[in-house]
Amino acid sequence: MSASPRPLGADLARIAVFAALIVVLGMVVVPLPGGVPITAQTLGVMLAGLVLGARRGALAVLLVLALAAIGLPVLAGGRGGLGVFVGPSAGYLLGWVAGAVVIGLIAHRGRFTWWRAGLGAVVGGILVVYLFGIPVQALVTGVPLAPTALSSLAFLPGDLLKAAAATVLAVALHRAYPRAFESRAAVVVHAA
Amino acid sequence: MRPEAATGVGVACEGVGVEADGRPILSNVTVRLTARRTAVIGGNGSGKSTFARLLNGLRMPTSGRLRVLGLDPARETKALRRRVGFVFTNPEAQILMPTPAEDLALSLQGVPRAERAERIEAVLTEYGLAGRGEVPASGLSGGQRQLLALASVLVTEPELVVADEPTTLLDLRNARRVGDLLLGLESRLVLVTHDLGLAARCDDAVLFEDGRVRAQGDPAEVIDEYRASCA
Amino acid sequence: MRPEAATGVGVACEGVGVEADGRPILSNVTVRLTARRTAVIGGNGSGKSTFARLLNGLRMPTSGRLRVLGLDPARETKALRRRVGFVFTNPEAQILMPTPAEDLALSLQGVPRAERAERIEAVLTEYGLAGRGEVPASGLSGGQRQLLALASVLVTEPELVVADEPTTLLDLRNARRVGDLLLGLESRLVLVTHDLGLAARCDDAVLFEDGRVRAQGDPAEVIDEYRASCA
Amino acid sequence: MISLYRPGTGLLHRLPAGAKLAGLVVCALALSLWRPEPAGMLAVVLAVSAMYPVAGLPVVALGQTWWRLRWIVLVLGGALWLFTGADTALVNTGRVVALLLLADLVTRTTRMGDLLAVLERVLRPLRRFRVDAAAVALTISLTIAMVPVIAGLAEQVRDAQRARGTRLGVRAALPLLVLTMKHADDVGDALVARGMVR
Ligand SMILES: Nc1ncnc2c1ncn2[C@@H]1O[C@H](COP(=O)(O)OP(=O)(O)OP(=O)(O)O)[C@@H](O)[C@H]1O
Ligand SMILES: Nc1ncnc2c1ncn2[C@@H]1O[C@H](COP(=O)(O)OP(=O)(O)OP(=O)(O)O)[C@@H](O)[C@H]1O
Ligand SMILES: O=C(O)CCCC[C@@H]1SC[C@@H]2NC(=O)N[C@@H]21
Ligand SMILES: [Mg+2]
Ligand SMILES: [Mg+2]
Repeated sequence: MSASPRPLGADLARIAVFAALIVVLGMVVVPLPGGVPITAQTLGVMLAGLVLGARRGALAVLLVLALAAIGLPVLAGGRGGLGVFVGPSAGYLLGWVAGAVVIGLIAHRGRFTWWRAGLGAVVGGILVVYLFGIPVQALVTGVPLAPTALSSLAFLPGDLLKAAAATVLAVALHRAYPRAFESRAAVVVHAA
Repeated sequence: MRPEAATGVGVACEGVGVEADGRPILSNVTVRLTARRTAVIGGNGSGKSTFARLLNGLRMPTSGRLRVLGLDPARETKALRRRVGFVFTNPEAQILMPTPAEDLALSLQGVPRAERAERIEAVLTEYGLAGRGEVPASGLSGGQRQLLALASVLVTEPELVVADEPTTLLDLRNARRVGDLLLGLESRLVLVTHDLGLAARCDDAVLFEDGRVRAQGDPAEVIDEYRASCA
Repeated sequence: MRPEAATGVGVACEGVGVEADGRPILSNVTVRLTARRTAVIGGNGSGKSTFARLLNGLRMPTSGRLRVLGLDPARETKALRRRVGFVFTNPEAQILMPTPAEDLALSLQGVPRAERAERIEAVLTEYGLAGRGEVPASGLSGGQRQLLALASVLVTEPELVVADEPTTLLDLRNARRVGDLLLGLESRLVLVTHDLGLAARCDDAVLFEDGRVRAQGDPAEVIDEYRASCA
Repeated sequence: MISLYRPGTGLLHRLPAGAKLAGLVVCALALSLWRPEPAGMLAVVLAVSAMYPVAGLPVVALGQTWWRLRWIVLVLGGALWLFTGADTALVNTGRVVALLLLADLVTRTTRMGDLLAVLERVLRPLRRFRVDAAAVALTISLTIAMVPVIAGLAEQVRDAQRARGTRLGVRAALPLLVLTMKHADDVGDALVARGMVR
């Protein structure tokens, strides 16, 4: 979203539509009592990085956070509002943005292959997200870091499955609709 | 066991109603479809799609009694889905696999592996898609995509085919091809359509209006009634 | 300055070609559109949409010379887009804002704030959407959505309206309403359509086939030629 | 999508959005630096709760929020008790609850448009880094408009699968992804055609 030149339509639309997809994925949710739910939105975050790349993927995630901030129930289980940014899951939300960047950087480096996608999903979509999420959760709740990290292991099986799913899906999308991965210039042919 | 199917009643609706958000979408629908090919017509929002979706359990009646091929959709959903094929307007949503061959394979899961590849080749050829089995499905033209969607449904040999405006996005030639294909089926057909020319070629027609059946009978007469109601 | 516009040539194409992925989509298209309302017809994949998209610079020719309202789309894209309105098939993609009023406001950005609300009310009423300005656009019926999409384009008072199959998803009544609206416009109209009844009501018609212009002239004759080519 | 904002005319409703946000940030900082006795924290939680009726919000709203926080109170409180003892458990749980209640207060009393305006104002200085605040606002509205459309696409895909009697698991998301990306391209075209972007 740069000032001048103005953003290209295709770019902007993909960011917005992908953000909408992440919101829709929020309808799949397993609430956990600790205040940090298991949510299919992390699958959406991984896909955003894999399909849109670092910059646009991160912007799509930021957009979801902006919607939450202005009071829309866009997060898992219809939550939203400013509360999520001061609650136990705030760090994970930040981690989503950083994660999308890392995923994009890894997966879009060179030819798109399943192992790059998988590596990106695990490193960016799990490692980086936890790196932000766990310390902030410990900070907010006042529970020491070690037990917080330990309790977060509950997410790991699900997140590994989601990383696998994101990889399979991104590779399949690459076959089914290769245009989705193309840069904007190829999508809208513009005058100089 | 299935007296209705035996006596040739494909669909029997008695006082069927459907509600959504407390608002009635279908009210007191009572029809018996006995003809081989039935056209369903009516304006936007009149309830045609809702009616079509009742027929394979995508939607359940909130009141009344419904039997499709003698089965109760609410209790025998699985058996019903096996015997009823559904074709949607938008082929994009119903092509579930990246390539045509894989999409057909999904429908042919019951067929032994060795046979499957051959069957797929044969079907692709039959539907004018020879040699396109391995290309991305998104690279097919609109008409080809709808033909593939159709093929993936018909290859399972359903006893009843329900099609919800399958020719809307097609040109003259493709619309005719898909229309001919559907009307030429041996199985029963319920065809929701805005194409009155196609509706006229069915054996029976039902006209919906505001969630009610306004008329049923000879397609030519029902179509005239529809036209009159729009004027 | 704009001799062509002055002499009534809306669109002038000379040997225009468009390629994608090294494959020609349009080849050597040479047409002059001088009539007020031109229908563009042809089979799926024949290049109609590609041609339509040339007219407001959504797509650029890879060869040949193109002038729209006397402007060169490649160099005067911005001016062109202001003077050409584009209506797509699927209203869901072109309604960009959550509610009808906001969507109209987006088109009316140039109008002073005080006037805007009034204009929006007037337009909503004109298009049969009175009182629905603040409901989510997703809650409108298919016909209402297409009317809103149309309103959002026409409210900018374009000199040329390009519509790519705007009635495909509509029922008889809504299709007629949208068709009447478009054909009744004072501005120029290029109407891509599979609805040959609608095409027949235009002043001129162009038939595409395999990326080439196969015929241009009196709609009745061009339509006959299209029908013959499909048989 | 319905905003969590609840219309009203109370004191908090009339306060400018920027002031409320700034207040929230200050409170968050203060609460995280302050190490009070359990009694002090209890007083803070009660005071924040009391702001609900003061702001003109119905008592039901307060009840709802507390009810949503019940697990956090129980589980977090329990865990803290285990790891750090009763006093710290009370103070830390109280801090989290107070903050969540405060944030919820701001969300419930501030119109979406006002928060958007604040966001735009915050972004304006970023113009130098080529961030266009107006484009951000447009994109936010666009996303809100697209949520029901994408939800509709998801429903279409789910129906198609059910109709074909197949269970694809996560692979079900593939047609949804394809549809979504195609839809994005159509929206991009519309944005360009309607002159919103280059
Ligand atoms: N899930 C739902 N919730 C609420 N309303 C619904 C739902 N599904 C359909 N409707 C409403 O029910 C009515 C009938 O819809 P239906 O899709 O059956 O019409 P249709 O005859 O198929 O129209 P079209 O020709 O536009 O396809 C419409 O007013 C629609 O808005
Ligand atoms: N960006 C693109 N890349 C590659 N091929 C393309 C592209 N856009 C269109 N085509 C191809 O160009 C041809 C013409 O497409 P176009 O959409 O103009 O046809 P149409 O006449 O509008 O068809 P329909 O009636 O189905 O809308 C088709 O074969 C299409 O697959
Ligand atoms: O909705 C929120 O407030 C944010 C939820 C954060 C969930 C985190 S992200 C990593 C981990 N995996 C999950 O499925 N949930 C957590
Ligand atoms: Mg319908
Ligand atoms: Mg087209």
